[in-house]
Amino acid sequence: MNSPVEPLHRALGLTDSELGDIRGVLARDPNALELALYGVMWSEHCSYKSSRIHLKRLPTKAEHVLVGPGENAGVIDAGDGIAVAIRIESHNHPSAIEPYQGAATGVGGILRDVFTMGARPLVVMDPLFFGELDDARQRWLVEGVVSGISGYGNSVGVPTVGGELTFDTCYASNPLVNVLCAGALPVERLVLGVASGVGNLAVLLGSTTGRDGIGGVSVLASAGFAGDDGAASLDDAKRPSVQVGDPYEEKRLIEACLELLDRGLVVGIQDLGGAGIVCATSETAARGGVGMDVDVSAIPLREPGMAPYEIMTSESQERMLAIITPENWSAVEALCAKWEVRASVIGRVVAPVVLEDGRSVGMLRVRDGFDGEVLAEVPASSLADEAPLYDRPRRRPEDLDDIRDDDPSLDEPVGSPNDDLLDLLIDPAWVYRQYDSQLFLNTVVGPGRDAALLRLAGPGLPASQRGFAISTDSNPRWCALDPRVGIALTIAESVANLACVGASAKAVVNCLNFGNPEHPEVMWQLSETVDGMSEACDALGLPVIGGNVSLYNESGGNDIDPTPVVGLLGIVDQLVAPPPGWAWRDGDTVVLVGEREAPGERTFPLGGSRWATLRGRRGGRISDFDPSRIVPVIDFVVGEVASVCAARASDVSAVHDVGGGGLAVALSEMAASTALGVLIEPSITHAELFSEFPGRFVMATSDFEAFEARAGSVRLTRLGTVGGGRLVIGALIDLSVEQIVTRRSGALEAALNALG
Amino acid sequence: MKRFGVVIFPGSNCEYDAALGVTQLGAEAEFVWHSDTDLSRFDGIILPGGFAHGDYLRPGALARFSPVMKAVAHFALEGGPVLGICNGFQVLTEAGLLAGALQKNRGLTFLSHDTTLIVASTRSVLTSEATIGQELVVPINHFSGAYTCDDATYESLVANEQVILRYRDNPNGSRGDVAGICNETRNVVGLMPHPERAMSTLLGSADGLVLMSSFVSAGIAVG
Amino acid sequence: MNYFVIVDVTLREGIADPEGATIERALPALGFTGVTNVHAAKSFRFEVEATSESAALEKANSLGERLLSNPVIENAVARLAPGNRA
Amino acid sequence: MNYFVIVDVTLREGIADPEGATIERALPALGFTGVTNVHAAKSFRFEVEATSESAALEKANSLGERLLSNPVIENAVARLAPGNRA
Ligand SMILES: Nc1ncnc2c1ncn2[C@@H]1O[C@H](COP(=O)(O)OP(=O)(O)O)[C@@H](O)[C@H]1O
Ligand SMILES: [Mg+2]
Repeated sequence: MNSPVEPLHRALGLTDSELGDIRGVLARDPNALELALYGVMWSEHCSYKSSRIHLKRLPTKAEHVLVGPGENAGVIDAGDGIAVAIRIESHNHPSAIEPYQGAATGVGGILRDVFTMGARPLVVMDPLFFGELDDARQRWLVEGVVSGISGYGNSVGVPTVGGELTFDTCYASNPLVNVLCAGALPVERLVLGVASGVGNLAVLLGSTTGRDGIGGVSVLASAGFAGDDGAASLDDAKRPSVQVGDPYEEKRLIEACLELLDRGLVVGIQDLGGAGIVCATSETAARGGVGMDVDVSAIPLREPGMAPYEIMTSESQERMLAIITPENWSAVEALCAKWEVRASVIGRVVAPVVLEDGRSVGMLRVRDGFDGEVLAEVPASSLADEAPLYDRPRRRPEDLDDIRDDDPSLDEPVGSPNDDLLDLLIDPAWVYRQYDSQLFLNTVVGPGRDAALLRLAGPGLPASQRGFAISTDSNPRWCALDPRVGIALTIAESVANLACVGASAKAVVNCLNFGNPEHPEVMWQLSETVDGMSEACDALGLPVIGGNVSLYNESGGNDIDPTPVVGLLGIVDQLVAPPPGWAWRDGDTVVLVGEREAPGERTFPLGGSRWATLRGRRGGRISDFDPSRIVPVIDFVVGEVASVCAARASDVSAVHDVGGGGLAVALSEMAASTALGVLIEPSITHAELFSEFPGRFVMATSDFEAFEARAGSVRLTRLGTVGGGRLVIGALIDLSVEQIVTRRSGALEAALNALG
Repeated sequence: MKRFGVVIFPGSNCEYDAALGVTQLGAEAEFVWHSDTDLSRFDGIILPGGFAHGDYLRPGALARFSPVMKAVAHFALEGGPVLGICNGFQVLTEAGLLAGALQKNRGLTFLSHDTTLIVASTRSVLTSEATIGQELVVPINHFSGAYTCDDATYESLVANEQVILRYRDNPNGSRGDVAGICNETRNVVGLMPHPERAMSTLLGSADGLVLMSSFVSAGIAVG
Repeated sequence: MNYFVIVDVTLREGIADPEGATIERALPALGFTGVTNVHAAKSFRFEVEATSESAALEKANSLGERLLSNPVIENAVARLAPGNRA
Repeated sequence: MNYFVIVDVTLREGIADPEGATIERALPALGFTGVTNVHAAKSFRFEVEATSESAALEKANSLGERLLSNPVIENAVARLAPGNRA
């Protein structure tokens, strides 16, 4: 191309004013290598420069929180001497370009975040968002992403126990691939990514460093797709950023790192993710208040002729940085040799430099040989923590009121509710059948139900009868109409999902997938989301212990709908029997537990519902968020289900929360899981059939009187008695269970095999 | 107390599950690193599931060259019970200790779900306590589980009652619905499903107990 | 007329090849020395109906790029099968 | 001296080829007609140290048979890389 030569800092993604800031920090002009280091570290992806001022508003504290946001993963005390670490991250743009490898390396990255904390990764979950499947490219993306997660997750040996699957046109050019990982550790093994002890060694573990992923954080993750077909027409220049995952290397790296930690051979440990070596070395040094000398010539390379900036910023996968004392080096070397993991001393912890004004500053020095030429020298904390923070302009979308006024809640039912219901049924089994969900013999409830439930057990953990539960949730349809209330309702729904397996929610992690932060409407959505999340977490007593922000999810100037994804972690105190599940029994009474009507303007809001979206109606109102109505219901359900998990006698045979698709879908799913139908007795309107708002559960009991007595002031509505082969709801729905099963189980495969 | 060796290749990932399966039945389990060459202290050997050497090249192709495999072959020759589960089955076929080969599943995707197995022969260290025709719900978790062999091999497997387990609803395209086989002397067994994952109703099924218990009972020291 | 073609799908220069690297690392232990630079690749063999060799290759190349490979990480190149046989 | 060789690993006659069959089934939907008889295969490319071409091929063939293929279902054949380059 023959446009005028772009100044280097801009080519590296830095603005003119950021260049000025760098000059201020260094009190001189940066050289090219230093600029490259700032380019990646001050990228949106690494520095959170557009979101950080907002994220500060999230509540992060609770008694059981051992590690909150800011570390590689959040950690809670789960009891019995066991801590649980959890983190969620996005790998959106890489997956849009190479779905298999993008998703695979997303799994690899999130695992490293968790075992960095000393935890053995025990579960993965994968919230996924694609365009509608009537398009061949979307099907290619779905198949690639799912096989990438399957290929990496199964091979590395961590069960994938759940996720989300959303199809919406807003993701057609910008699919979202989020990955959550949780792991457990004996509380005393908890380690942080801190470098300390002048004279200690920084050891690079794992793969060789190649040119893959150079500039991934600044080029790929911190800019939108220019063309409106997303990655399909991405220019070749961005393509070398694709990384290839090697789960076999990662598996050996996990085992080697956990053994290093068990044997007390490391002082600190940090994964290499976005921005590679520069990120890991500057973050560990900054956290420890020390300096670090990095010898670029000591880093094992996969390709000849790599320049220092390439070596420092490469995002080659499956690498970790360990800080160790020199005395332990030979033990570390031997242990790594056993696991066939490469280990090389690439850096040294050095004392901070004392400046003229008396401040002491830990410097990151890049050298050619430990005693060789200094190629770059910058304060570690200026890279890791001192990127400029932006309070970008925010503006409520001007058309939002019009959109909200276009409310489908009052639509007359058109066509056949039977057909509508069948169209809403989709079983994601085609996805999760490709995931090993059972490894480690912990999975009591795997994918396909309300939340995953596992025994809190694993190699090296103290014995415990506890269980832990995880649910990932998102509702971009709600959040598009009202990001603040939408995320609050999403969190309430996630808490309800946990309740279905008897778990009380303990902590939240989030992945905020939004459009271009330079669009004021997007920043407004983000800010509202943070406030809504804070309100909900405060009301429900939940700390946010970690998260990730993915911006620039746009293509051709169109932003995705705001898509905050939450991952909730819950605990069951005694897990010795499986929770009831969805399989009601012949003759049981089916009960709606919780308020029938939504709080707020509309009794049965259809705005943002799957039913309305299916009909192309994307406007309207959503329910209010009223924790005072939700909390007592959830507490009751948790108590009922936990009692089953503790193997106490119970009349409860089934439980399911009313989620996506509303009451009609919840009843269909339960009918499908046993091949038993139900005749619903109360009269139910069309809106109530499909309306979505959290705080309602369908439960089945063999002794309604006893159940009612325990429910106390929680409102119950008797829906009917289980039996027969049909689901009948007033004059609106009359379907055979067979029809429901066939449609639901075949929907996804049918869409994926569609021709064209 | 009987003691079973659970072999770990780099990339194995069901070694804890296999060990739990054995200890749950009152026997001892000890991990054996793939470079070990002495198995004389064991009453039986398990090659667990996973992705030995990343399954690169072919599942089991690199693992069969590990030093421990010579010892496994010797152990088997002496009549010691050897069980290969999933990836372990693949390793045993690559090593020539069991006939045939495992190809990619018919649908070219990884499959993780319950299957119903039908016991086809009780003359093996894995099925001695079961009954012929017994149906067992046991999960599969594999990408390359389609059992393949030539006609002559298949006919002799059937004639010798070496097919020990078949799928009721063939999930992966295996020849003759084969889920598990044994060698001619019936002490080496391999199967794609995971019996060690079906030993507790809390986790869904306890139907694998009869298989694991047969194997543990078969344990004998091979001096 | 039918032509027998082979499409070789190889990893692009600079893309990590964990399979090749793993095989290479394993070789010395198996007694194979002096083998380096191992790369794993895929190939697809098929018959294609076309009016000329060059038309057959064009069709095969297009299939290679559109279906058999992901051009982001792989190269696909078609050639005629030796002796034009399967 | 170093020779660049390629070992082609193909499925034996009569062994099912689900990958080839799946691709063949998908073709018409993608607008590819007149493509039949699709077979998937693997190949391995490497450098081998040897004193002559034939010694290099012999070494590669032995590697192909002993390691790179499973003789129960696959054939392995070595050839010199075109132009003796990687
Ligand atoms: N991408 C996926 N990977 C694994 N499991 C999934 C995926 N998508 C959905 N599932 C599983 O399918 C079930 C239904 O998901 P979802 O519709 O999100 O449930 P809910 O409305 O109760 O939150 C859940 O158990 C979920 O974990
Ligand atoms: Mg969900």
